[in-house]
Amino acid sequence: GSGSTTEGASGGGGKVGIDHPRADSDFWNSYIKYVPQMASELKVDLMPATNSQNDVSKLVNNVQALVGQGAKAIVMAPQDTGAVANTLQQLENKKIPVVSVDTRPDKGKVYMVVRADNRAYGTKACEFLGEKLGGKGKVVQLQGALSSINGRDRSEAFLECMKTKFPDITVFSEPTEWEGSKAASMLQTRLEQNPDIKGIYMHAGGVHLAPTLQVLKQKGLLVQPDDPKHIFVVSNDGIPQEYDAIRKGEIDATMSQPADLYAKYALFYAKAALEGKTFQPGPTDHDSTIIQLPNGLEDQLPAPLVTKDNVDDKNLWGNQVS
Amino acid sequence: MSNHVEARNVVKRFGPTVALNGAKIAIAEGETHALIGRNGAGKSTLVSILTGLQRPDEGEVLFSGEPAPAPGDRDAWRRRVACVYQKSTIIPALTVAENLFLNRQSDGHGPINWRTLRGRARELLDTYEVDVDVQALAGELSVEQRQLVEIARALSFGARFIILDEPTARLDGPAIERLFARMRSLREQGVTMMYISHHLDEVYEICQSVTVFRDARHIMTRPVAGLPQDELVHAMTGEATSAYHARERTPGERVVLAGEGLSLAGRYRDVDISVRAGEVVGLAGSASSGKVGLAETLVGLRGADTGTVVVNGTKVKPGDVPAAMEAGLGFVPEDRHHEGFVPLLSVGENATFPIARKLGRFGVVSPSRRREKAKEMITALDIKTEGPDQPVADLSGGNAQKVVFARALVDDPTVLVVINPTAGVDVKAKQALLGAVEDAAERGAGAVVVSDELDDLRICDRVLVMFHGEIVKDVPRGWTDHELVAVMEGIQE
Amino acid sequence: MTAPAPRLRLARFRDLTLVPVIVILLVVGAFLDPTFLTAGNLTNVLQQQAAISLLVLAEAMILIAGKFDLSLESTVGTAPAIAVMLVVPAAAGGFGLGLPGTLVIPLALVVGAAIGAFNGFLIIRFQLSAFIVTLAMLIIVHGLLQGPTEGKTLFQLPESILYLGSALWLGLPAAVWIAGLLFAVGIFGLGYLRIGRSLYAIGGNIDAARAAGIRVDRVLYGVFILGGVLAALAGILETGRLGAIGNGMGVGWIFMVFAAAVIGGVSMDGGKGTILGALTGVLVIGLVQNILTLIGVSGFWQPVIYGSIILIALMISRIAGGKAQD
Amino acid sequence: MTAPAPRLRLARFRDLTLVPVIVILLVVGAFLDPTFLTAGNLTNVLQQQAAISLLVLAEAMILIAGKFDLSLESTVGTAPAIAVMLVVPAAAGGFGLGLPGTLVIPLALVVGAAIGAFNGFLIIRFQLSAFIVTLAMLIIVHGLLQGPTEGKTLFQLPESILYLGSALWLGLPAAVWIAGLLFAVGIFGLGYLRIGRSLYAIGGNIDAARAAGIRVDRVLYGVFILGGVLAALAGILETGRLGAIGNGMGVGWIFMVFAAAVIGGVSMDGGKGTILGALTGVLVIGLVQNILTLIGVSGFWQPVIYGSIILIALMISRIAGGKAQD
Ligand SMILES: Nc1ncnc2c1ncn2[C@@H]1O[C@H](COP(=O)(O)OP(=O)(O)OP(=O)(O)O)[C@@H](O)[C@H]1O
Ligand SMILES: Nc1ncnc2c1ncn2[C@@H]1O[C@H](COP(=O)(O)OP(=O)(O)OP(=O)(O)O)[C@@H](O)[C@H]1O
Ligand SMILES: [Mg+2]
Ligand SMILES: [Mg+2]
Repeated sequence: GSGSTTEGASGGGGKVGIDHPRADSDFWNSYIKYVPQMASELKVDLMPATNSQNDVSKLVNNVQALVGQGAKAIVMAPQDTGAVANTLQQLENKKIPVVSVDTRPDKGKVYMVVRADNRAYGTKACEFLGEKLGGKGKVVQLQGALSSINGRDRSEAFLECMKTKFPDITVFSEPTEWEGSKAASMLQTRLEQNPDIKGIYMHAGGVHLAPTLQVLKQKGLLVQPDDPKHIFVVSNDGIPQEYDAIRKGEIDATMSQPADLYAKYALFYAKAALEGKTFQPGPTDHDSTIIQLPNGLEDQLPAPLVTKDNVDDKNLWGNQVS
Repeated sequence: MSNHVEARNVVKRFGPTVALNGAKIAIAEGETHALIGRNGAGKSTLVSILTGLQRPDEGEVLFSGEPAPAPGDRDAWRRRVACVYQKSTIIPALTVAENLFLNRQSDGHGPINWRTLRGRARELLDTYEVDVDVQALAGELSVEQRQLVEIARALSFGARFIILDEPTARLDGPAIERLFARMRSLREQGVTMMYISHHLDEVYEICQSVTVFRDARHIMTRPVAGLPQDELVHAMTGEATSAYHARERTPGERVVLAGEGLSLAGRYRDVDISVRAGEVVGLAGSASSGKVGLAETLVGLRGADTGTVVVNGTKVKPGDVPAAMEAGLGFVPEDRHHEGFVPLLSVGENATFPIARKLGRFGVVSPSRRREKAKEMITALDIKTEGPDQPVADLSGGNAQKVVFARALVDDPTVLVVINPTAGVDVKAKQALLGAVEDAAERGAGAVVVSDELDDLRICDRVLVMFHGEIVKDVPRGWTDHELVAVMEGIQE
Repeated sequence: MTAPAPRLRLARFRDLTLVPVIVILLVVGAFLDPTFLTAGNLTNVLQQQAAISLLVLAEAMILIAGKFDLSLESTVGTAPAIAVMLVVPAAAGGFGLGLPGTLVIPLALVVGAAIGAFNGFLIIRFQLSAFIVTLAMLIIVHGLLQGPTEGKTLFQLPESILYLGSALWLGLPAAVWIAGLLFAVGIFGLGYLRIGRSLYAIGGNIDAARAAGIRVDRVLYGVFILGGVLAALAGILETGRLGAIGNGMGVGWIFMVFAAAVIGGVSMDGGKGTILGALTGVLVIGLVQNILTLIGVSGFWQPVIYGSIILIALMISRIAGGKAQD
Repeated sequence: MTAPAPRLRLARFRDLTLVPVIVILLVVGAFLDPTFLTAGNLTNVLQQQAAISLLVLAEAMILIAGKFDLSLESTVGTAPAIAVMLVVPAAAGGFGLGLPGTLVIPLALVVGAAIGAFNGFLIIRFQLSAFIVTLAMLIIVHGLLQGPTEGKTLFQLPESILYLGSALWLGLPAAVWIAGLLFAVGIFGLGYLRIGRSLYAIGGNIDAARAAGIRVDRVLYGVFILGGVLAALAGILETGRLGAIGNGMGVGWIFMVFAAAVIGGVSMDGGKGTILGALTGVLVIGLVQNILTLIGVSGFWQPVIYGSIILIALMISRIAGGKAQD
C-alpha cells in the first residue's frame, strides 16, 4: 500500500525497507503487528516487509533486494550481530541509513540502535530473585540460545550479578535453545535433583512460560507467593499471558520488553534519518537515553520490571493487545 | 483338448524396443509346455504378462477361455498362476520360512504362529531335499539355494498353472533331477506348466510340446516327440547351426595363475592350483563343493584365510580385485545381478570399465572411443541391444550376461576366470561365449572355467573336481559324462 | 532340530544390542548423580520421551516399509494447533467456528491423518522422492501452524487436549502408559500380523512384495496415514506436557527420531529392524539427555558430547549387530 | 545407427528438465517486480547462491556415489572459524597461536578435508550408516564452532579470508566465478573422467564396481574429503560476503541443498543424476527465494508458498524426467 501520495505526505525523501528477524515467537510477532500501525501513524512510506527467519544470510539477501527495489533507509533486527558487518558497510557506501532494532551490530555504521538493555534484564531479574530469596538458596535460569546475543547478555548479566551481589545463591543454567520442550525437560530434571530450588529466571516468556507452569503444577509447586513451597519466577518479554500469570500469583515478575516502542522508534528514527535529522547522546523526550557507540548511537528504551504492583498499568504494551 | 492358457496377438513395447510383436501361445490343459528362443526373444516379457505383472499394449490373455483378471486384482491372478521368475523375488532380509509363505503366513488375519510356520516350511523344503535352515535369512543363502526356495514356493501354492522361467540356470545335476521328479508328479495331478530353458535336452526330457519365439514373434508350436533338435535350433536362430566342437591346443609352459595352500574356513581347504598359458582348466563339483569360493579367491573377490595367489607372476594381495586385474586378470562373477553390472549405466560403460584408463589420456574417458570399443564387443559377442548407450537394466537376462563377459574380455586378459559363464545364455550365444574363452586361450591366456555344465567343461584341457572343499581329482580331456558326474558326486573312489 | 536354536537366540538378541548400552548408561548415571537412579527421575525420563517415542514408532514403521517421512515433526505442532483453532473462540486465537471442545482430540488425529494421506498421495501416486516430498511438507505443514497463528503461542486450550499429556494413571504419567501400549501393539503387529510383516516385504523388495500379492500401495498409504496420526498423538501428549502450543513445538525433533531408530537397528534402506529395537534407541537418547542435564555440561560443548555419544552407540550397535549398516 | 540417437538426445534433455521452470520463473518474476530482471538483481541472486551451490555440488557427488553427508552444513561455519581462531590473537577470539594470517584459507580447507576424512573413516571403515554418522557429525562439528567461540561471532578476521567472498572480477563477484568454474570442472569430471564415472558405478552397484576393478574405498574417501573441502570453501565465500563468522553460519542449509540436488534430478539412492542438473536445481531455489523476497510475501505464510514451489518443481522434474524418483 505505498504510493506517491504517501511519499509526498511524508515529506522526507523515500521509502523505508524493513526486515523482520523471525515470525515464530510471540514477542516478534507482536512487533510485526505494531509496525504497519506505527507506520501509518508516523506517515512512513514503508515497503512490504521481508522476513529473514532467523538466518543472517537471508537477512543479507533481503536487504540487497530491498535496496534493489529502491529503499532509502533500512530497519533491521540482526540476530547475528557480527555477520552483518559487510552489509552495513555496503549500505554506508550507498549512503543508506540503518536502524537496528533489538540488537547492536558489532561492526559497521548504524544510524541508531533501538533496543532495551538486555544486560539490564538479567541484572534486574537477579536482583528481584536475590531479594525474594534473602540472598541464599538455589535458582534455575532457563537460557535462550547461547548463540544469540540477547540470550548471552541476559545470561551473563544474571550470572555476574548473582556472583557479586548474592554469592550464596547457586545458579543452574539450562540452555533451552528457545525450545519449550527442552525447557520443560530440563526444569523437571533439575527439580527432581534439587527439590529445594526456590527461584526461576526464564529468558523468554513466550516459549518458557507455559512449560514452566505445567512442570510446577505437576510437582504441586504452583502455589501462591505466601506459601512456603512457592518458587519465585521471573519472566522476560511482557506478553499478556505473563501478566495473567502474575495476577494469578503463579509467577512473580516479568521484564516488559517494549514491542510497541521498538516498532515506533525504529520507524521514527528511520524517518528522521531520511529527513536529515541528527541526534546527540543524552536523555530523550520519551523516558529513554541515547548513548554513544563506536559505530553510531543507541536509544535505550525503558524496560520496566512488572510485578503484581504495576501489572495493570495501561501503558504496558502487553495490556494494549488483545 | 481345451487350452488352459492362451495369449493372443500380444504386443509389448519398451520405448523403442518391441519385446513382443503379435506373439501368441496356447497351452493345453495338463501339459508341460516349453517356451524357447534366443536371449531377448521376449520370453520373460510374456511371463510377466501371463502373471499379470505387466499389461500388454495389445492382445489378450485367456485362462480356460475366460478373460484374465483385472491388472490390480493380484489375488485373482495368484489363484490362476504361480511363477518362478527369472529375476529373484526373494526378500533377503526375511527368513527362508517367511519367504516361502510370504503374504500367507497365517490363515485369515489372525496372528502368525511362527512355530507352525517353521514346521510347514521345513516340511515343504524336505519334499525337495533342500537342506537349508528355514530360519536362516534368505540373503545368506547361496545362489542355488535361493533358487530352490523360489521353486519350492511357486510349486506350493496349489495353482493349476505354473510358470518356470529358467529355473535350472543356477542348479546342478541332482537338484535338476529332483525338480523334474517334482514336475512329473505335478503333471500327474493334472497341473499345467510352462517351462523356459536354454537347455534343449531338458525340453525333450520334461515337456510335451514346445513353442519357439524369435525376434518377438511366434515361430512355431509342435509336440516335442519326434521333433528333431536341428529343426528346433533352426527355428530359434533362423539358420542352420551345428553343434559346438571343442578345439585342440597345446598349453604353454609358463604358469599364469597359481594358488598355493589356499584355505578358507567353511568353504575349501589346502587347495593348490596352477594354470598355464594357453590352457583351459575346468573346476567342477556339486553343490557346496567350494568351487565358487575358490574361484572368487583366485580373482580377489574374497580373501583366503591362508595361502597365496599369484596372477601372471605378481603375488596379489588377498581380496584386492583391482590389483589382480592390473596383473592381467579378467573374470565373470557368479551372480551377474550382484557383481556383474551397474544396471543404470550403459552397455558401453559397463563393458569398458577395466580399460577406462586406455580410452583417453590424463584420466579422461573419450565417449567416442568408448562407444567404438563397445560396438566391437557387441558385435564380437552378438549382444542384442539398441546400442552402446542402452542401460544394461533394459537388457534380457542372457544379453546382460554377455555384457559381463565383455567386461571380462575387454582388456585381453592373460588370465580369464569365468564362473557359470553360460548361465541363462541361449544355444548360439553359448557357443559364442565358449568360443571367446577358447580364443583367449589361443592368444596365450590361461583360463579357468567354473561350472557344473558338462558342455562348458568340454572345452577344458583338464577338469579339477572338488568335493567337500577339496580337489579330489584332476581329470584330463576325454572323459565321458558318466565318469565326470560320478567324480563330482563323490561316488568314485 | 538343534541347529536352529542358536540362530533364533541370536536373532532375538539382535533387537537388543543396545541393552548393554542402556545398562552402562544406568550404571554411569548412578555414579555421576545420586538423583539419577530414583524412581522419580526415571519416570521423568519416560515422560519426557513419551511424545518423541511415538514419532520414532511411526518413523520406524515408515523406514521398515522402505519410505521416509521428515514431515512428522511439523505435524506434532500443527495437528493439535489446527484442532484447537477449530474449537476455541476467535479471542483465544481460534477461527471462531465454535465446534465443541470435546472434538479437539479427534480433530487433531484427523488432521494428522490428512497430512499423512497427502504425503502418501504424492509419494505413491506421483512416484516422487519421499525424502524431498516430506521435506517440502515439513516446511509447508509448519507454515500451516505459523500462518493461521501468525506466530503466536496458543495458550488458551480446551481442557480435554491437556488431559492426556498431564494426567497420572496408577502413579505413572498417562503419556507413558499410552506410549508403552502403542509400542506393545507395534511390536506385536510388526512381529505377528500379516499386514505388519508385509511392511518388511515391501521395504525389502517392493517388486517381490507386489508379486506375492501384497497390496503395496494400500499398505503404504496406511503406513503414512498411521504415521501422521501417531505424530498428531505425540503432539497432543506434548501439548499436555507443555500446557501450550508454541510455533516451535516439534521443530528439530526429526533428527533425533532418525538417530533413535537407526541406533536401534532400523535400516534407512528399508526392510530391516524391529519396533523393540527402535524403543531401545529412544531410551538411549532419553537417558543420555537426562544425564547430560543432571551433570550440567556446559551448554557450549554439549553438542560435541551428545553427538559423540550417538556415534558411540552407533558403533556398539554395529559391532554387536555384526552387520554393515545402511 | 539410427536408433541410439533419440535416446542420447533424450538423456541429454533429462539434465535440463528444470530449464522450462527457470524460464517460467524468469517470466513470472519480471511481471511481478520490475527490479527482478535487472542485471544487478540477477547478479545478486548468483552471488547469494554461490556458497550454497558449492554444497550442492559436493552433495550431488556424494549422493551419486550412493552415500550421504549432512555434516556439510556445519563445516561451512566451523572450517573457516577454526582457521581464523588459529591465526587471530586471543583478544579477537583466537587461540593466540599467532600463525600467519595468509595461512587462513589453506587452514580452512585442511579443516574441511579433515572433517570429510573423518566422516569417510567412520562410514567406510566401520561400515556405519552414512545418514546417522553425518547427522552426529553435523551436531559435533557445529559444537566445535560453538565451544571455542562460546557462541560469539568472530568479526575481526584476517583480510585474506574476506577477499574471495567480496571481490569483484570483471564486474561479477569473484564467488560467482569460482562457483561457475567449479561446476564446469564438476560437469566435465563426472561426465568424462574415469574417476568421475566411477562414482556412478559405485552408486549404482557397489559390488559390481569393486568387481570391475574400481578402488571403491579410495574413491569414496576422496569424495568425502572433497565434499569437506568444498564446504569449507563455501564457508570462506560466505565469510567474505557476510564479513564475520557467526554461530549460525550454514545452519539449516542442508535441507535446501538436498532439495536443490533432488529437484535437479540427483537420486537419493545413488548412481543417478548430473552436476548440470544439480546446478539447475540451485538456480530454481535461488530464483524462488529472490522472487518471494521481492514481492514481500508475509513471513507467516512464506513457508507454505516456498514448500509448495519445491513440490511443484519436483513434479515437473518428475514428469519431464519420466522416471520414478527415489
Ligand atoms: N523393462 C524393460 N525396459 C526396456 N526394455 C526391456 C525391458 N524388459 C525387457 N526389455 C527388452 O525386451 C526384449 C525381450 O526381453 P525378455 O526379457 O523378454 O527376453 P527373454 O526372451 O526372456 O531373454 P533371456 O533368454 O535372455 O531371458 C529385450 O530386447 C529386452 O532388452
Ligand atoms: N556367504 C556365505 N556365507 C557362509 N557360507 C556360505 C556363503 N556362501 C556359500 N556358503 C557355503 O559355503 C559352502 C561352499 O560354497 P561354494 O559356493 O564355494 O560352493 P559351490 O561349489 O559353489 O557350490 P554350488 O555348486 O552349490 O554353487 C557351501 O556350504 C555354501 O552353502
Ligand atoms: Mg528371460
Ligand atoms: Mg555356489
